[in-house]
Amino acid sequence: MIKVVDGNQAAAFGAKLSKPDVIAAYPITPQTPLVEYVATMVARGELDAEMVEVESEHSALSVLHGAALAGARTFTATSSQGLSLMYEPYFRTSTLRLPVVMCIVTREMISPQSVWGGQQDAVTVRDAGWIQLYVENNQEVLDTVIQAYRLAEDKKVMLPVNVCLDGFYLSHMAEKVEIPEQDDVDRFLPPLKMDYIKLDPKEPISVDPLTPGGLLTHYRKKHMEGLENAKEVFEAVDRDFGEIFGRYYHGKIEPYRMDDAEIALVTMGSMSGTARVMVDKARERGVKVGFLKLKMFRPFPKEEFRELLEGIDVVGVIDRNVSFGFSSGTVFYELKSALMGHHEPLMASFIAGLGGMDITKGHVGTVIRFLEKIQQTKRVEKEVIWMDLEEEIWEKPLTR
Amino acid sequence: MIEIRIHGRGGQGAVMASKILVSAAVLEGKHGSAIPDFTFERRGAPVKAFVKIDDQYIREKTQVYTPEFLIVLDPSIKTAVDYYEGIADNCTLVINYPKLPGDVPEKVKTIGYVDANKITIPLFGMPMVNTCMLGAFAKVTGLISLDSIKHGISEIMEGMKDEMLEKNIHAAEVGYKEAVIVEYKGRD
Amino acid sequence: MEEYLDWIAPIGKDLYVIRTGEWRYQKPERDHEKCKKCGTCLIFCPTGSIYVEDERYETDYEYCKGCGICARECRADAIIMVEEVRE
Amino acid sequence: MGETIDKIKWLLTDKYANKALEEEIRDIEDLLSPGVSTCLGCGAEVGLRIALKIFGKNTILAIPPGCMGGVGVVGYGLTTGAKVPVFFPLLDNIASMLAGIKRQFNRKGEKVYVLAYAGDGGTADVGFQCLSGAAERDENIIYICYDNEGYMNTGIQRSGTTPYKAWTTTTPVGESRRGKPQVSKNMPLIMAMHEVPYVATASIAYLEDYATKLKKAAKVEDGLSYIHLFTPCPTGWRFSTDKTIEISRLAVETNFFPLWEAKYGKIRFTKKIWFKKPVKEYLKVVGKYSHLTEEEIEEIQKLVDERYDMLKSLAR
Repeated sequence: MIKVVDGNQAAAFGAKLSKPDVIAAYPITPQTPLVEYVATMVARGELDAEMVEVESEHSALSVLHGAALAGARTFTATSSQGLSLMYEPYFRTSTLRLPVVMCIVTREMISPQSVWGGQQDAVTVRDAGWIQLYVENNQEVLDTVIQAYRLAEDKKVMLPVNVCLDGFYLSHMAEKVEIPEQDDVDRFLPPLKMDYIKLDPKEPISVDPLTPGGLLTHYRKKHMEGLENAKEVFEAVDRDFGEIFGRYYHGKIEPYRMDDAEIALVTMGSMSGTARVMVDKARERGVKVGFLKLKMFRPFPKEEFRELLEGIDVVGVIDRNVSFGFSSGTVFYELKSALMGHHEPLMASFIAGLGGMDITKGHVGTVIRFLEKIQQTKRVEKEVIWMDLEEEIWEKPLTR
Repeated sequence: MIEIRIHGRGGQGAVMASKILVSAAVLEGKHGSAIPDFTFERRGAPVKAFVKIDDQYIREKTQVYTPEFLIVLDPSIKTAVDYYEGIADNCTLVINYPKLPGDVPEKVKTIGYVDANKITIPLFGMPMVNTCMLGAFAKVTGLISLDSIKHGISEIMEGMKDEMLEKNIHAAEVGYKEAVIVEYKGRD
Repeated sequence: MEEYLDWIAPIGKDLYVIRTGEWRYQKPERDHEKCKKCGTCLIFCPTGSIYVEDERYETDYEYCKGCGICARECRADAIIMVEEVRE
Repeated sequence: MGETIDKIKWLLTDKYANKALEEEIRDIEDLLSPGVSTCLGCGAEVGLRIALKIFGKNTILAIPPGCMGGVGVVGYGLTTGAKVPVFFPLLDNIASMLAGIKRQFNRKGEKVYVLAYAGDGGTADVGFQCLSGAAERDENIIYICYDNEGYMNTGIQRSGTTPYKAWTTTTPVGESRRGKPQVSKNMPLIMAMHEVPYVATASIAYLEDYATKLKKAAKVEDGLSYIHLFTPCPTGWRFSTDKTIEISRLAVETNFFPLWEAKYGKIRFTKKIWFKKPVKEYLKVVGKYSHLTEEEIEEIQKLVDERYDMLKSLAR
């Protein structure tokens, strides 16, 4: 079925098709319509799930903890301040190995006061043990939610997954989306089986006893192994998905026109589409540029990056977020440390699109020209460039 | 690629109109994307929505800065926003106005106007002009057929009461019928 | 359970038991003649250490911590607390 | 003379009430580990053992951070402290986690008691928001708050239910401060005002009354039931370990902690105090009030009377 839906609605369809048992969510801009869509589906009887209209995000995730321990497949979504209120149960979701799927409709963190897009919320919690997937368009939102359940519930993984979609640029953007058939989704996604941790009077165990350090270290190691397994499992999940639904997303990182590239751009989220357009344009000028769309930010696909960037002269990373303290974009510094001791291209970090600012074709075009200059001079004069603040390199975003 | 910008006030359905346009385009085998301007959608406050339509999948997720088509649901917002900002050469203006508006920039080459308030107030009890203006848009631009607009209304307004749906489709039909097209040659 | 799912999440199965009788510095002693078998000591014992055997109320010294509630609450004055002597 | 009458009354009535409860529960398996590391004379332990006996094996138990968590009810390492499924919610998400469990069991069509045994900190302070939310949403969970009037597990800090003038390590007694300057949060009444199916206060000195209330809570199917259980703490309140029950009884007999229940917000007293004692008799045996002057005791008496009168005006 073809429908015109916004990103929030696409996520709701993805959740519905995955047949969750319990949904708990608290509305927050720009995720609010997602909760409304799901609530409407439940109210109309199209989605048979327990819907818990909680009083806070903290409770939203907490309700899912209880439900998952009782064996439920669960769904929630949040954004920004909601995610930070969730931080306490957020960390615990992964450390209890509960395969919750949660959309983060990414948004800036306060302050200054802002309700607009930016990936600051989601990237800030990157070390809390979840898997994080960032998507480019609404079809990918829907498909990735379904994939997220397969990934989360894989016995080699058993970890919660965030599907991160850019606030407004995806959440409120409507476009054509193919809604998969329920039969196909059922074929792709088997029912959830939780038997390694559960609350059931028929088999009384305790969940989360006080744990001494040695044993805790063991759990941490297992957790990290689960995350590492997720890299391989996700490739298989994506490929399976492609076979059934005809849409394959190239797993953790999608390379675009990288075959003979000397310059590479790295992007995450909705800006990737704009990057495709501008890479094509630059290719018309004869620039050997390609780009890598980072989908799986956590676990960070270090090995794949090393392979894909082998022999590349210059890498530019556009981040819709900042890493306070490392003083660059977050993906930039993660990538930089991943490449350490391997082939190390010249690298520059571009910070753009904060607080709902558009990342325009003009922006991406400017980044590519900047990277060309680095390639010519073989020098990185400035490692971190704030796109809208540095007049000398900023072409007006009106440039088409 | 065709870029359209819709201006209106919160409550007039600018955002919904943008989605309906995309739905109509998709029915015709095209691709489209609709993004609202990200201000607070308060009733009465000026709002914008951006639409892109193309034969190819639209990859860039950006706003519209140089629209070739401008839909103005409420001309009275012009004291609050400059809805002509950044318009392309050969711009087509579709405006809710009882007569040919004066003071239109020269970049505008075609004007379509319709008194959508007069049509919609009896229907809805308030100037909910979005669907009426889309009917006018279909006639003025010829980009999308009225039938596709009607399909778009049914898809995007799904879940609404049948009666409301019918009224909106009717509004689009009347808007289509009553829109006046003027090839604009600049100021007299 | 499959290999992957072995001990991945913190759960407890065997019963956690501390021999709390070791904590005792005083010990309840019961005069069975005086005992009216009202059951007051049994329901109020925090550690659940009082049990009935052959219609006599007894204390499980394995777990009794010697708090003295039984002696205090006994209306028949059948229980007294004595110093715990350990060989 | 009053004391003698009182003793006669005790022998005549309460003794037999104890007997009935004792006969009912003594052969029921204790679902808690026999040896958990509670302090000597712990009031909360009494309440938990009885509650588990009443609810039985078909129960899922939540033990949040606090004394009962700290003593090993959720176990240590690879062990468990209970013979029912037990888990450790966060201090501030107890009611939400319970709600999630109950919803899923409902969905599966399986009946199970989902029970929290939480301290006053997790209930009246940091966990209050989600408890209030769960109450408003009519989540079918059973919530017992064991109120030892402070954060006892972490070493006697003040909580929202710490009474006026009580000493704690964060409301010390000195020249300019004399214990907690504020009155306690009236938690059971706040819960009653949520108009949930069942709210009750209970005391470990009146276990027969407590047991009856537990059974009523178990019967509720259309919403939340909440029991506020008064559990003195010998360690934190500064009294000898054998006086836990006696002090609980005094709190009831002085109207410091009256026993009542509320169905959908309609309040009814469950224990008539025939011979009301002055609150001084309660305060003088609890070490955390040992600094009080006669004037301060008078002031507390007035506050206790006012709170009781207010409750009476609400009761049927």
